Amino acid sequence: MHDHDHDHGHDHHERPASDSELRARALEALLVERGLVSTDAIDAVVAYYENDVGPQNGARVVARAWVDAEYRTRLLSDGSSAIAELGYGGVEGEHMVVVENTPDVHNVIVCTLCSCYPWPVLGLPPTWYKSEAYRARVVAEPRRVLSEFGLELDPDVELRVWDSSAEVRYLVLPERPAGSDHLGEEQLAALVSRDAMIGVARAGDAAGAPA
Amino acid sequence: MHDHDHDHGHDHHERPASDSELRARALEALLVERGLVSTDAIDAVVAYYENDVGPQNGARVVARAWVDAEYRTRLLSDGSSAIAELGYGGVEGEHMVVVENTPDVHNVIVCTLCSCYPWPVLGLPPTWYKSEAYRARVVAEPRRVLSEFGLELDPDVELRVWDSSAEVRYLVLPERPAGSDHLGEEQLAALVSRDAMIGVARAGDAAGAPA
Amino acid sequence: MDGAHDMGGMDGFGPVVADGAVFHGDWERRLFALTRVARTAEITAGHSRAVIESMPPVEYLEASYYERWMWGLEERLVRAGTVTHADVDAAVARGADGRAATGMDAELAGRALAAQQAGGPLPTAAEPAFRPGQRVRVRRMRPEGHTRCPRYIRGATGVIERVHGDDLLADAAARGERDPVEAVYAVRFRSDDLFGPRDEPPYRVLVDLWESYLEEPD
Amino acid sequence: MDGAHDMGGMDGFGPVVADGAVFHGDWERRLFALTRVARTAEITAGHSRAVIESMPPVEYLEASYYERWMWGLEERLVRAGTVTHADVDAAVARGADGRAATGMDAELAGRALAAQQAGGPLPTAAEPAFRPGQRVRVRRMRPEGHTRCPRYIRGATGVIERVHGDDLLADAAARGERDPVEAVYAVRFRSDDLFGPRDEPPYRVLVDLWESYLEEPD
Repeated sequence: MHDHDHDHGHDHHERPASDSELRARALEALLVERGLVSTDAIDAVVAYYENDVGPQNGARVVARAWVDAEYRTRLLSDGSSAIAELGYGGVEGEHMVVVENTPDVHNVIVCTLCSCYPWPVLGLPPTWYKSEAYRARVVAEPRRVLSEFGLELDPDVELRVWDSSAEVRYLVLPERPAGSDHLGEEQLAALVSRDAMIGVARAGDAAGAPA
Repeated sequence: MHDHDHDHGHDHHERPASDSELRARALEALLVERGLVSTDAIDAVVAYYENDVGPQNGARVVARAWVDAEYRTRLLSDGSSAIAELGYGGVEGEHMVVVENTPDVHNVIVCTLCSCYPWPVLGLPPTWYKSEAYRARVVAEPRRVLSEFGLELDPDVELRVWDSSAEVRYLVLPERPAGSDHLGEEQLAALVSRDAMIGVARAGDAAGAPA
Repeated sequence: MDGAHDMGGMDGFGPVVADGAVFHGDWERRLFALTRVARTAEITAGHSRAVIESMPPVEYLEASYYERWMWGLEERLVRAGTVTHADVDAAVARGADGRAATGMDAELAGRALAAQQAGGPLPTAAEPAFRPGQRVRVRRMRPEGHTRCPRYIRGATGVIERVHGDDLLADAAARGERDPVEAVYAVRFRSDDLFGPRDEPPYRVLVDLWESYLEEPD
Repeated sequence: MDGAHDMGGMDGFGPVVADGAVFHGDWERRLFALTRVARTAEITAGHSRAVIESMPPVEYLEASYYERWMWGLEERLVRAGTVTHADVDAAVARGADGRAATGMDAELAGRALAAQQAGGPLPTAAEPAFRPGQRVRVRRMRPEGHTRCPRYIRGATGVIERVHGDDLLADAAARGERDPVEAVYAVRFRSDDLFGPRDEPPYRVLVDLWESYLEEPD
């Protein structure tokens, strides 16, 4: 990954933010003034996605699966129900499939057509996940993309790229880091990054895209 | 065809012409000042494509084929040589293939990847030929596109869309208009429009895109 | 429609830029929430993904993710007759700012919040035409409207990995129709069967596809 | 590379706009001629189509045809070391104008003019692998660099319509290589085999393809 754009050519995301911001604020004002939406409703939704939803939820699911073999079995056979056991569910996570990384198999998630993402367990998607480059490239040169994230896979590992093109959402169950036997569930959850649950990093790695 | 753009959304060709014009003029000045190119060379090339090359050339080829059956046979079997007989040839027309419209077969030309076009016989391409819409649509919904040009084909006519994706250039030999038996070669040539030799119009039709 | 949004396998977008931010600026956060609330308030018309895909290609590519959402929200408000583009232009011109506006509706707030937590998994597929392990081919097509069958797999042969369940075909949903409801599968493709031999070791791509997109290979 | 330039079958560009003009403004005419003269003067480097295709997608789609040429010309002048982007920026800043510049070089003018009239047909194919009437399939691929095999036919089966002759493979030409020289064919496809059944009567699409793009069907 690079944190700069091409030399020759403008950065196409540097469209004046102020115009969009002004229009977004005006749109909100217009709908509130007309009584069609309310600020408390907007505030409630903002707070929900700010506080109740995020990768901390997915991390708890992963940690539970690491410590509870029966839960892990349920999680892999019926993701939606097992995730609901921990109280997570809702929009963009109605039908969940959990795919397991092992020493032989590595999974990574994308949505090439828009940017579908499992909101209840991971929150809203990071910018890189929504980028043209990620959407275009990870199905066509996934090892190169993973390598740019600092993740090098052995050539023998079966790499599986999941394109979320329907109403199913995916969560990667990363491998439990070596040497984590002494850790409790909460400590284990702290090792599970958002990027590990998308599949562009390993659990316990410092690597991955900056949050 | 429409001569206006979408309502909601900017016209993406209305990028300030002045910026491009200023840069083009500056680039020319820079190269002339440094003695790398010369204004007489630029003028000579401008004059060549302005005066010596254009659809009038293709029209003479077509008219000759209409009045001379042996020429027509040579034209269809070896386009480059037959066209050279009339003195036409050169860049973007080195290898010419002529395809014949009949009551049963209609041909139309495109270049989906850039805008390849038979310069020696048709001159430089019109804007619509270079447009995204034409390049995208004529291979996928050709009858609808032809209909927008005012050309309705019988459903039984075999429509053949030629995508000029290599170094071969195509010229359509249109059908000779009915009732043109009394006309001489020069008068016939006057009936042959550029659009008829691309295949989006018939010879003798007033229809087709405005020049 | 086969538009600029269909990016799988495309080239020219450069490297993945390391930006892990979920929002850039507070206005994106509020625009996201506004869009969710507008859905609950039922003041929009049209299918959100289909509308965003109808953006002119340059605008789509130029826009950031939430700029696309904003474009789509405004368009769907206009289609519903809730506002006009001129209304929004006028609101911008007079400097209307949602931060200064206040309107309370506890009932709407409750419903909007509940809507975020609603929904459940797809029902088990009633009559799936294909079974796990079966070879299938993706139909070649050029859909006029919205579809969830990406271009990079058209005509390719793969294997049914799993049957997810039954769901309303996305193409029909975008047209406002209620059927067909049909099986959705994860289909597994070998990378060679999509993109030919590459300089990377072979891998698998798994794509979720409605039954209508699939056919039996020759 | 599979970029924004590869438009066959794409959607979202609206109707064909009825503009029959060859040039919009005199600067386009002179820019066209300048590009031709620069080629004769051998002051550029790189393959013109490949360079234009390397434009960032938004810029490519936003640019008019001769704006793309200008972008490509400047880029190839820079790659040759003839000028720098800063040189051009400076020339723009000081208002340099080709209309005010005069530089005569009758010899270059003669060569530039002669170059427009040069060239001849492809040599007959020496060892074509396929014969007219034979069924062929377009390889699935994702080329890193320039190619002349458009996306909309990948994986489709067609029939050899004619053998045009031998030519240097465009992909290799763009890399500055001199081989392989191989047969180029017109390949005929049924519209159904490209895009599935449509609401238009079936038609044929004929695409010129180098032998490397083709394989025998199963």
